[in-house]
Amino acid sequence: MSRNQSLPWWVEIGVLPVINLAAAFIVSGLVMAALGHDPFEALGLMVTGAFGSADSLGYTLYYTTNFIFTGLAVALASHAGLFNIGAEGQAMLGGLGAALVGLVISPGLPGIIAIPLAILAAMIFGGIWGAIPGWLQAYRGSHVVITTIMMNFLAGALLTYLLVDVLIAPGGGTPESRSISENVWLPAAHQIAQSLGLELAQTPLNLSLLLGLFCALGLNIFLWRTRWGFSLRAVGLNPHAALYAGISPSRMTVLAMALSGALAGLVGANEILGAQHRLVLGFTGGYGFVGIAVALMGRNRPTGVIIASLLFGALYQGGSELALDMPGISRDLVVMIQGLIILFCGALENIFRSPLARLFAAARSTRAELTGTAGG
Amino acid sequence: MDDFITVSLALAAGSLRLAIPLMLGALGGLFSERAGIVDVGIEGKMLISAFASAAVAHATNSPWAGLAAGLGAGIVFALIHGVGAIAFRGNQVVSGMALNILAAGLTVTIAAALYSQGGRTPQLPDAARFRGTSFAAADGTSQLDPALRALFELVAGHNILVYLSLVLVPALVWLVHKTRFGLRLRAVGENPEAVDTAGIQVATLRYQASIISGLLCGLAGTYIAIAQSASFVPNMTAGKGYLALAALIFGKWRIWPTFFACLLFAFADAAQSRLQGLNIPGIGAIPVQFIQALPYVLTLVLLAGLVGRAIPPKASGVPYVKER
Amino acid sequence: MTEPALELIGIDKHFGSNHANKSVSFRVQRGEVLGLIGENGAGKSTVMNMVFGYLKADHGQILVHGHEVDIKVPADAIAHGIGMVHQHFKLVDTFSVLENIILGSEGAFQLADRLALARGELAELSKAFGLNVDLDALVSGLSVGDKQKVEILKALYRKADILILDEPTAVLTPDETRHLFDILRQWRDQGRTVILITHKLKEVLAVTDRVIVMRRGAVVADLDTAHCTAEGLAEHMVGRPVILQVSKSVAVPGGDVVTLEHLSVNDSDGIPRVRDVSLSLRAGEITGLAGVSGNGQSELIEAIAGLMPISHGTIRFRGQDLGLGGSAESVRKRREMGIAHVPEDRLVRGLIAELSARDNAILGRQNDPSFNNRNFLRPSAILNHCRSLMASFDVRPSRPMQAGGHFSGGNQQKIVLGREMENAPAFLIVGQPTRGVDIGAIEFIHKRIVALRDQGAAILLVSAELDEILMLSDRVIVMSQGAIMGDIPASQADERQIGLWMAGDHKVAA
Amino acid sequence: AQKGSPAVLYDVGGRFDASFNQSAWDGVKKYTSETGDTVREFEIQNQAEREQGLRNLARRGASIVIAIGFNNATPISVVAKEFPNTKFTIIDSNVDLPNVQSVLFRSEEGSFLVGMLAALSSKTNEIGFVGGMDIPLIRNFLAGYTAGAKYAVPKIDVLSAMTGTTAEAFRDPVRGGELARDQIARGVDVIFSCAGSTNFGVFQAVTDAKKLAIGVDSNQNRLHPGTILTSMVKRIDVAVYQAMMSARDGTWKPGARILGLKEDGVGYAYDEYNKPLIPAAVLADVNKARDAIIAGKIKVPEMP
Ligand SMILES: Nc1ncnc2c1ncn2[C@@H]1O[C@H](COP(=O)(O)OP(=O)(O)OP(=O)(O)O)[C@@H](O)[C@H]1O
Ligand SMILES: Nc1ncnc2c1ncn2[C@@H]1O[C@H](COP(=O)(O)OP(=O)(O)OP(=O)(O)O)[C@@H](O)[C@H]1O
Ligand SMILES: [Mg+2]
Ligand SMILES: [Mg+2]
Repeated sequence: MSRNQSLPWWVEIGVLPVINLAAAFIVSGLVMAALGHDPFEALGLMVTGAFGSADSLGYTLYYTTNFIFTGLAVALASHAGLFNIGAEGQAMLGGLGAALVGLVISPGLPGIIAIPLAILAAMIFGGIWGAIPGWLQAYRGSHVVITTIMMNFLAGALLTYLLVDVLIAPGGGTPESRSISENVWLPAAHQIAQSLGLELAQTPLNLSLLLGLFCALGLNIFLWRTRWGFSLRAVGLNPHAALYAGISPSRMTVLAMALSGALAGLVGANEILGAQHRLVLGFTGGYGFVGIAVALMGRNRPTGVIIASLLFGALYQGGSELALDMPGISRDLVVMIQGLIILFCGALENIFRSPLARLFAAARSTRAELTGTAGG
Repeated sequence: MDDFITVSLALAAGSLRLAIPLMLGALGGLFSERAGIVDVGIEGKMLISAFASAAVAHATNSPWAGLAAGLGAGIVFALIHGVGAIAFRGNQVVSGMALNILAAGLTVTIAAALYSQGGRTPQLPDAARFRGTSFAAADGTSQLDPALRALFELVAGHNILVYLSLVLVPALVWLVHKTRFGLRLRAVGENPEAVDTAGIQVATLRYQASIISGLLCGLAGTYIAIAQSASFVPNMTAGKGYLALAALIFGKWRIWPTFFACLLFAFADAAQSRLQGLNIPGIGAIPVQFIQALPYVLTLVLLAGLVGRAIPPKASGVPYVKER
Repeated sequence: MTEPALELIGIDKHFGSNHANKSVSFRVQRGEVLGLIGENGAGKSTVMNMVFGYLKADHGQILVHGHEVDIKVPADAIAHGIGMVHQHFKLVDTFSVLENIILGSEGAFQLADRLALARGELAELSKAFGLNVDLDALVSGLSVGDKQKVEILKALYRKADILILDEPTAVLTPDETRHLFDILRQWRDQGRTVILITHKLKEVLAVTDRVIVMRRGAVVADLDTAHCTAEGLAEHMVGRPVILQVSKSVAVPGGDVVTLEHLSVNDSDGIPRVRDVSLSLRAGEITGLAGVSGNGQSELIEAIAGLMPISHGTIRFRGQDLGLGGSAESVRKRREMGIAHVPEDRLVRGLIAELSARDNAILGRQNDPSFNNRNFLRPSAILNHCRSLMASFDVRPSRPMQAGGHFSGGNQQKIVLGREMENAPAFLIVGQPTRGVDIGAIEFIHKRIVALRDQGAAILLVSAELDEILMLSDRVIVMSQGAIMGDIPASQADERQIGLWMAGDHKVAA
Repeated sequence: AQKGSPAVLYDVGGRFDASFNQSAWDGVKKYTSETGDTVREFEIQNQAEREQGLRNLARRGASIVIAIGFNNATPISVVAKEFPNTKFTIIDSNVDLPNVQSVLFRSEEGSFLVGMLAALSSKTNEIGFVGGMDIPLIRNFLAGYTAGAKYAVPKIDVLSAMTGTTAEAFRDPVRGGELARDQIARGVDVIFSCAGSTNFGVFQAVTDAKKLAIGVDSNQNRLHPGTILTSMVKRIDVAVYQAMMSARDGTWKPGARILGLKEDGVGYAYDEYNKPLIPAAVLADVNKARDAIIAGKIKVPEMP
């Protein structure tokens, strides 16, 4: 099928996704109209809400950052043939790691040491939370889908316990820790802009975005330019052949899950070090689950993940502005739109492929005929 | 001793009640995956059915109409997944996730528009639900020995959907293992080429499996909304679809083991709530969160210790493409 | 009676830009065995798949007993009495033999009665045709030969009137092949029609009445078998004269490279597969390991390659004990020592179908410093390596970025062979080097193996083709039930004696 | 919503949660119907939206921004500093800034009274408690409830269970129902449920078993007449209404407002739905205790 329906590359990556996206928005618009809302007004509000001002762009990019981390995490694991549903839990642990550094170790350290330390802790904590199911899969045969789901629940329980009984701010009535020391706060975008003499709206967007882009680049290099990545992909594609090539599928499984967990753990850096500045319940906000969709829509490629993250970041932010400005539209409608987008761009992406391919084939053959007769 | 019996019986009844939706969802997933279509969308199918059944039961005041709507909604969602996976050869995991997210948004949006109760449906009157007999409430039985009452509760106290589901399990085993359809179903999930060259339509078979999956997940959602509860509440499946998927894998894609995996999960869950507030002499009160984590720890330990490698149906997740 | 059983008129098929069948037309009569031959990729399977409804033709007509038929899906073909044994097994691994056979013709909705009925019919069939397979065995546990028998039984059970067999003998023993041909003759004599696709010209000459030769998608010859010779057929196929015999000089064996001492191997279920094998392999010599498939040859080479753990005994390479094996570590160590391995099944182990030829060209050598400096791969070095490999092994198309799975079987095999041989290994294990490969490619592959021997490598050759073993080896070893039955210089080998050893009859020390 | 109108930011669960958000919404309704003003409302979905929503509302020139729920404490302390000229009111937490008014409720006091009601209505001397999550806010209810029950019937047993450890805990009616059934099977005949929309499951199970339940935050009595013994109401509606009105007429003042029984900020609901369930003598007992608490003669513990 794919061979019969080859499309020019620019259609493949430029036109087809746009058509699919449009289809999702049309269906959403129909639902909206049926519910008595003006879909064009809503779309306009969403777009300006996501990109219309420096302020909204800041939020969009801030959400994007989270999705980049979880999307990369899921993508990395799936290159090793593993379906990591546990990014949510790994992110929670990452936040815990970062917060512990910020609460316990870092006071007194210079930021230049404290920040990397906290980021490292986020990666290590998340990595361990990923490596456990990885190990169970590799050496005990426990299916990683189940174990990562279980690890999500365990992470939730652990975090609640810690926040209620151990880390809770002294005298506080809210399950959140006291502020982490300021030397581990990641510089926010508006602060960086300020130091450059620019004025930017205050948003939670922070240095983590760069970290995310850096991770995407790093993952790209790792997967396609290193022997580790080569081995990891070999295991994911064909474990028998990998073993034949002297690559240990078990070890690669653990490694992939550990790295995947570490990436997911970086949500903790964005949220705890960059935005919340304290450990709070629920800071992962479902980003781990959306990361699955992000990775799949991004075709498990780092660049694809970045683009999909931006799309989802815009939806999150635009959706929240929409909910604020159009009474009667709630966030749930935006969730529905997300679902439709994933459906049309991911699962039903081939709906418009065949008609398009036919179009191009027809165009090509007429061109061939023309040149053919000219030549003959 | 008497007390112990009472508690055990009540625990068994609770486990059964909690196991039913898991089991139906897991069996729904089983049909889909045995046919070669990965089913991450159990949660979504359950949720949309929960909403449809509650809304229709409310409108018609009939639980049976609600059931029909629930099943219908399950089938519609299953077919969206089916069309994506079978006709358009899309990524099945993406499709499943899309269903979950779509259901979460769609149900609340429609419910909010229809009822203005924050995405809930109105409370159902008793006549519009599937109800069991509560022996704790029945006047004649209040004098009864508590153990006896608990026994009644366990054996006869459930609503009709529970019994229906329990009958369904052996019926499905028969369907999968003793019939032509079952043979073909199992074959198409392992090697669709074998089915195709044997003169059977792969797509038709897979659509049939999708519909059964939709029916079962629909039944699960209906049970949650109008038997176990009395209204739809946003996101009321609360992750049961994922747990069902876990049970399905735990049960290695086989019906009875999956059924027992669901019972185990449900038992751990039911036991968990009874253990809260437990005091261990010398250690003191166990934090609630640790007890709540118990079912999950238990699953991990069992998986790591007892259950061997789970091998999914070979063709699941791979679209069937003849010309490569 | 004069109407042909099957007639194809102007069948055309494109796969994308690949013109796989170019207006193919031919007829097959009732009571005829037709041979269909041609190089890899000539379009034989494609045209037959269209007759069976497994693929859909772009143009053309199919006539069955003189009537034009519209075959859209295999069900239509089956309804017209057409049966097909496919080149690649279409079996459900998790099913029993019986379940596989009745799939699609179960009769009633409930299985039980039908299964009992089928069991009876099949018992008769296997008796009549001498195809013995345990009906209750799981297909996953069967040897390839047995799987092939199941496929044949499947077709027989459906009582096909026109039977298409696509390379059915590739995995059968000579004896089984002879037996299959008896069956085919029986069928012909009953007035049925058989179309046989094969690469083995000997078979074509032995059993067919007429031969169709295809090249590059078109029919190039339609011949009476009685007037054919092997050389003539080969020339029709390839379009040039082919040397069917390997020309090789007499071996000049050097010292022992690999020694096995009392080697035993159990499979993962603990069942002994290799029993107490002692053997030494010498430099500059090709040792051919013959045997009916499933008699421990696979396990033996997997153990030597380090993929399977040994349960007993030792493996030494140049005197050094290689240890237990069975881990990625052990495989890597062996590769670094200069042991190369062409696995029996190229798509299970040898290649990663989804990776490009370029990546496949370094599979197993990903740690080699010439392809990476410490951690980072060197793309240009790898690409150059792949290009030169493709050139020296005549891989077609020579497109490094094409996915491994998109090459034809013969070319996949050349990629694997090239990768393993090109590094001048001291010891090469090579399993089924020419399975499913056309004669042009076979000729090439054989030459390369001999060339490697002449460079002084020790070579262990495992093949299900006795002809290949006899032609290529300097020394022949025969295995049966995990043990070595005989060991004899190839020059003294006699086919009958080897057949007895393969059947496990005598143990004769050489 | 024009400039200068008040704004409300609801917590997760939304304004129709039949619980504390809805109570706030009741206050909004009252305000709009009395003044004809519009009110800008925002329901949040995740942590980040708190700060963002508050900032947005303030930026759009709200006369006063009211945040419902303790989770907004930190976001409000950030945003209030950015908008020193905007008035902020936070419900259920204390933020000490010159432009923030904090409204706190003595939930334990109201819970004490419903605890008494539960104990005095129980025939089995076993009463139950279902909480959403094991967090201080919920423990606060449990503490008052237990103390009240023991005060009324010293030998009473209180069984307690928490629903879960994630945000789902507050919207899992199925598990709520199961917890209730379990407690009933163990002999409990009155259950106080403090778990957001999980309450619906609890109430249904209790209704099915013909036992008694106690609602929370809003007056939930009418949800299941005959089953809901009473509701422990927090007058968030009053607090919200007053904050808006005072902002409108210029009498709004920053600082902490602690609303207990004395201020009529908490209490138990008594209306036509539950009148038949509470005998006069019991009512008298409870009211006596209420006066004693107001007078400071009974000290209600804040934590178990
Ligand atoms: N499923 C397919 N998708 C795309 N192209 C195909 C497919 N099957 C075959 N082809 C193309 O059609 C040509 C004919 O292939 P076919 O399998 O019919 O060859 P063959 O004669 O059977 O060769 P062999 O002897 O190796 O079996 C091949 O060269 C290949 O390019
Ligand atoms: N999906 C595909 N996309 C592009 N080319 C393909 C694809 N599949 C097969 N081919 C081409 O088809 C040919 C191989 O087809 P096929 O696998 O049927 O080989 P074959 O000649 O029949 O080999 P074998 O003897 O091993 O069956 C090659 O030329 C390969 O390049
Ligand atoms: Mg072929
Ligand atoms: Mg072929």
